[in-house]
Amino acid sequence: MSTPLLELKNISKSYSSVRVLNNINFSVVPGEVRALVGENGAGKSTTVKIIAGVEQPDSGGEIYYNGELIHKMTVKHSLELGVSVIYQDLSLFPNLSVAENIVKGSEKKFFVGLNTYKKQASAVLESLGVDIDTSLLLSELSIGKQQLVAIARAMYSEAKLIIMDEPTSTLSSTEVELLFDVIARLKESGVCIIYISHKLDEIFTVADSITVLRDGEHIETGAIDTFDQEKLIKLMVGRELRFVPFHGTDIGGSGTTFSVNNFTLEPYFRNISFDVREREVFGITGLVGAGRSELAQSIFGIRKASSGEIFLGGEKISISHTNDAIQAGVCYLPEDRRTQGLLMGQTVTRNTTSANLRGVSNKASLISGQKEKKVVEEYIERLAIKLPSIESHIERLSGGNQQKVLISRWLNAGPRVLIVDEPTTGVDVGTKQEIHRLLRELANNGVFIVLISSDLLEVLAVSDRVLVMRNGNAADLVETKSASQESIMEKSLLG
Amino acid sequence: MKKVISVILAMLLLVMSFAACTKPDDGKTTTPPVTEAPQVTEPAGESKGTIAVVSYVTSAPYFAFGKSVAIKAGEDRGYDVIWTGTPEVDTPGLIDIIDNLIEQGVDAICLASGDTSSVVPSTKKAMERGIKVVSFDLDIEAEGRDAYAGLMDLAELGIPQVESLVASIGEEGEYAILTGVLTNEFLNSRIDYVTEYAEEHYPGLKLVTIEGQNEDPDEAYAAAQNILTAYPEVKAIMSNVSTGVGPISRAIEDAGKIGEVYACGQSSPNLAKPGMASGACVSAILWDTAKWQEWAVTIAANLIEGVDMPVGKLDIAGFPDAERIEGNTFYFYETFYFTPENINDFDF
Amino acid sequence: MTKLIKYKKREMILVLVLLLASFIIYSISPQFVSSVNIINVFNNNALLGIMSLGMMMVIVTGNIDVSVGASFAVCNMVVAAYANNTGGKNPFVAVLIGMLVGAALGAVNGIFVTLLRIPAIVVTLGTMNIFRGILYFITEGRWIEGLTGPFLGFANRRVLNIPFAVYMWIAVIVITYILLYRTRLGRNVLASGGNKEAARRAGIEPNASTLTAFIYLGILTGLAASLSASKLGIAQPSNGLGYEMTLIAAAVIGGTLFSGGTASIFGTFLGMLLLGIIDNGLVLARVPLYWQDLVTGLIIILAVASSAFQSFSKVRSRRKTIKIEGDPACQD
Amino acid sequence: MPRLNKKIENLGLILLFVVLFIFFAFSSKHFASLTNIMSLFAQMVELGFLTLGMAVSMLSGGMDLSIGALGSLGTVLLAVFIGQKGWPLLPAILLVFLLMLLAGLLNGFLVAYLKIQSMLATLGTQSLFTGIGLVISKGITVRVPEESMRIFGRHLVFGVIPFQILLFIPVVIAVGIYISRSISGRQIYLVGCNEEAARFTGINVKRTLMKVYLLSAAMAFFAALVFSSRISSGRADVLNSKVLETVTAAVFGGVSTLGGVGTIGGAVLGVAIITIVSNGLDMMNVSQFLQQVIVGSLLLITLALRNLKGKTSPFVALRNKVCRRIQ
Repeated sequence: MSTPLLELKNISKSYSSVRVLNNINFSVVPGEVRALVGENGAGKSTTVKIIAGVEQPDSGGEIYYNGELIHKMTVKHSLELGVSVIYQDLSLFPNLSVAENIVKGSEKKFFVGLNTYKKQASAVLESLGVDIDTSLLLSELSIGKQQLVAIARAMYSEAKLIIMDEPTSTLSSTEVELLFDVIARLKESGVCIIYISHKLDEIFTVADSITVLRDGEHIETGAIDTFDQEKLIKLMVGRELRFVPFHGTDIGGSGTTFSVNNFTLEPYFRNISFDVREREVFGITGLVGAGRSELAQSIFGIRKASSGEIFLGGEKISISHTNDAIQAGVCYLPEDRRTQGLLMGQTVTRNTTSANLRGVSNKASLISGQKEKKVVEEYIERLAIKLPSIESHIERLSGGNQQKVLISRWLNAGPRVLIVDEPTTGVDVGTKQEIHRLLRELANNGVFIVLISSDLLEVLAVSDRVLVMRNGNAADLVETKSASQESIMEKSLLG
Repeated sequence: MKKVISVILAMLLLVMSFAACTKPDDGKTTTPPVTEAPQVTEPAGESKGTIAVVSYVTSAPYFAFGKSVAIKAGEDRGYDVIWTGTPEVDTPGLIDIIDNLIEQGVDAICLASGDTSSVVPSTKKAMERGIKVVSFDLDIEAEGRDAYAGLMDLAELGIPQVESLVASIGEEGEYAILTGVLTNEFLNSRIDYVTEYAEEHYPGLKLVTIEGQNEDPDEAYAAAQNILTAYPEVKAIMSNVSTGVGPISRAIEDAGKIGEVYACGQSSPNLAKPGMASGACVSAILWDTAKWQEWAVTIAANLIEGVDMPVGKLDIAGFPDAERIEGNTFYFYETFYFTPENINDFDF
Repeated sequence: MTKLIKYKKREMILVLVLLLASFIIYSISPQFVSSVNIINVFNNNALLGIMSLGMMMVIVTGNIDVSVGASFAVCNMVVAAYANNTGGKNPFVAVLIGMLVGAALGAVNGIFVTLLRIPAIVVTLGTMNIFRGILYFITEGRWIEGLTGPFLGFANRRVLNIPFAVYMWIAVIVITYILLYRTRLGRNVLASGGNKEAARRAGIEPNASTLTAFIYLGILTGLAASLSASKLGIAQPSNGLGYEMTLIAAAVIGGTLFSGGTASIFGTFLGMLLLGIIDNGLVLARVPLYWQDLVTGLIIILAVASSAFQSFSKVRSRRKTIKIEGDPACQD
Repeated sequence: MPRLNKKIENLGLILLFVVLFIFFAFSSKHFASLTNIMSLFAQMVELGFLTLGMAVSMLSGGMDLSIGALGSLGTVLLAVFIGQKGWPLLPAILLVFLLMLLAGLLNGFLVAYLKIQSMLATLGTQSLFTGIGLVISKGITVRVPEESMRIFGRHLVFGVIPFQILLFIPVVIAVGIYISRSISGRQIYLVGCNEEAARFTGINVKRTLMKVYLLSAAMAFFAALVFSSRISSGRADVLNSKVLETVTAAVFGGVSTLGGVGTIGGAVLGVAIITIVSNGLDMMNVSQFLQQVIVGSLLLITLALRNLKGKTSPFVALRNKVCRRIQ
């Protein structure tokens, strides 16, 4: 066994009394592809940040690189040692050119040769088999292409250890194939890769060994063949848990529907029509860029669809601004929680009541503190939100609790239609279950639910019918009882 | 709790910094060789009262030069002198300072205001409290002051400027005026007198334009250059403020128009020296701004002491041709005509 | 060519506005296009032009400096005092001293912003009063005049009929271009302005970029102040009043965004030129004195409104996610 | 916990005000006289009205630099209508109020509909409003006869209390309730915090920003009303020098320049502290130049201390960094 490239010895980490990592020990050797798996909140991101030097472990933790003890792993130090991280949010520079993004962080000279960068960047992209014009601004690329730029950046820095955090979340399957060849090539040249992903099938195709983390503790590390999917999920979740299907019963009860007729907004989507029956959760899925969020935003009034009507319970409603939508009872939980949903720097109370201020104000239309307090406490209890106090700032809460606050914001607005866009990204499994149960409960109480999600397992388990979108067109409408994950994926790719 | 402690901490720091600055400053940081006159002077004997000298822009050299002279004049008469005013043009600030002086119960306020009427309500309040109000530099409305310590009649003040223009370019030709802040009434009224007097006495002189600069030498330089290009035949640029001639002369020198175009009008002697040396300026006028403040303090002291100052010729030490005109107006008629020959025996 | 048009749309609109304004002025007074006047316009805006590039660097890091007028006055007086005492013998040393003092004042701002983590506009609001107050207190409003020797007027010495100050402006434009586009330091400033968290993860210390930007603005202010003292032979403590607003206007009209990350040297140059042409044009076009402020205001609004139309399509959301380091919320 | 936090912060400011009051009362015998206290509060009114307007525009994430120039324009218009044209008080005041709201609409249009950065748009309109004032008044201070506008700035109710304080207090309460309790007031906070998220939660951002700049124009009107009566005249640039002072006062009172954080009560306390400092220092005859230095350092000290809560103090962080480098 060659000396381990990186060894973590009893690494712990806690943030103001919340213990996030509890005495992690594992090591990786050059030329190995190690999958790091675990649910959200299991401590994967923190481990990555400690290896990359962005965070420091609590005292007592030791990091060995090529066998020697690293006293203080700072960001600069880890970059010099050849650690390169592809973060989930890509952490690139939208205002710089592609060439610069690839080179950033590992330039040697003080003076910068933009054209030498261009040449080097194009060379790396060629070796990746990707052709992107390196003089373009990064913000002009699609998210998928940006992901490839992040990968090229890691390769350019001749990293010995590359950590990939959810690298395929925005890639098409052809691009995923490409990534796997690159990983294979890197492996042969002795580069060690730590691969983090939720997609178990990917892990079994690319990883040599797996380390499982759960609730901040190291559970088990072993070669790939000592695992199968069943055992892995059991280790990850620690209890028998499969997506409990929440399919509805006697759908279409009194026949009233929420229907959308040939909605069009070039270049995002064109003549999309669907209707949601009573007590039904209607799913919409498809790859990134299929136009799902843009469709939802035009229904909700953020964007102006060029044509199409909306009918709710039979009568036509016209929405030109988000306020009209909310008055008519149409609510939308946005996809990008950080910039479109959360009101950072404001209290949990203000985030909860922001959509229905009239509801918490007294006769003189002045907001009354007690009413707000009552409303917030009601939802904290109903959705079991864990938070220090209702007056604390929203950014102090964990991802799952933040999402629950946003959901309670829309419940407080008395929705007749609730469109949720990727409701469970970055949310721990427990909260995911609760959100699914809540959606089904709302549907049963007469709220028309539209679930937009690219997580096929979730779409299959929760929605009754699924509209598959591809490049802005309605590819197919599928009954979830009879469909399987493979058939839906196939439709969203080939159409 | 930590919050409240931090606020108290802030106050302690604050108190210490006040204490440091109210004591006559000992061992301050490097003080250049400027005569360090502390604000409030305590003459040996019992002081006869306090005279405040307030000006509307204390950072302008026009007023700053007069500070030590005004304080000394007050001391000689046995008064404490408070020399203050707003650093930059700030009318609300100026009025607050006047109100605070009233509350302090000063005996007299000598005031140079930016315009004739904005301070009148405050000065009337002072007069009701028995405080003597003497306006200087720009006279304010008569009901708002006990006396105007002036140099000469405003109309006549325009005359030396025109004389300086005629001395530079003769009785024909185009000339431009470069003035200061546009809302300063002392400047605006003087421009009117200049143009009236010029039309009356020298019809050959033609005013082509009036341009503004906010007492910023760079802006004055640029304005002068623009005038030179916009009006190729202009013969002279008359400065309506004491800081204008310096930059105007530089502009004329750099445009290579020495001898063709002349800087003239108001200027403090030191600023005119380079221009006179290079020939860009052959005549400038001004008055002794420091002496003007001394004149105001003298009048104020006389008013406090009830010295009788009949209409007509007055004999006041240091002011040979002082005179009182009806309407509580006092002039001391001392203007200077600077020429390349006599410029060097002035230094302010 | 298409990339240039698409990418530099804002600057194109600015050029159009400039040409329009020039044409109007030209039609009223033909001397506007005379070589003398054009050189005058450049010469009179060279000092502010030099400083506007420094202000652009500060705004790129997502900060603002309103104490630049006060720093200008301090450097102006210090340089003039030195030149006065040494008879203006060595202008080079005088300019160096000006730049050092400017750098020191810039460093003070930079340290306060990075260390105390207070918004830059508030820090510089405080230092503006402190610098100006101390300068007034020490100089008590006295000015320094009658500078002599080689120091006097070297800023106006003309080579090929172009004043030295204009060459300095061009030199600073080139230096800023190299600094921003050709050195790692400049790229890091742009990077940390664009995505602060990503910059930290790439080993770039965002605070270092902020400090660099403030010191660079300080150096340029010192340079401009020394040129002013040499050009006029006078220095007074109430110099530089209101400079900060003009500099911010020039940089932002040119396309530098307050949210940081985007900057345009050519745009800032055009912004300054536009403001310069307005001042010059008002005199040449014989606009009566009292109408000048009104015309200036209208032109600024028109220039800004037209470039706002151009970026109407992009919904520019101000990403103001307040990130608290090492907080459980950032775990997901 | 911004509300609780803001309560402590405002308490701290009140405490600071009281301590300053006591300090000045001891250090100068004229300070504590009834007339000076009344004149102290009267002096707060103009800066107070302008700071209310500035605080509201800062809460919405912008900064209305044209508020001073608009106020000056207001004094010119009042002086022209009442002084030169001799209109009776009420119609003149109403007309000027409407004209200034029109100016506020222009600011709102530039920022909300054309999406121009607030600081830059109001920089343009500042020079525009001053220009309009100059054209109307030809640069001369327009006189108003002594008696006609006496009530707003120079009238002592019961011979003691300046009328403008009785005008200022209700306006502060009204704006305070509007901002902290009313629906559109809450929407101003949310827009200032994150414009995009506010749009997603159903707030009409354009209409909210229009309200902000109308309110700011209304505050400029009140300042113009009081000040033109106090100087019984109007001048095109008389209040322009106050703009940066209002930002200092608002920031001192806890209003953040990033938007979404701060209270009206805090901003008014900021004004009170800045006014008492300048009044008190005047009483102690401290040079105006030094007063500028003191206000500047007071701002930095308070902001630095306010930032220290919770986080390790920067000086400690610096020390650690240095030690790490030495090892």
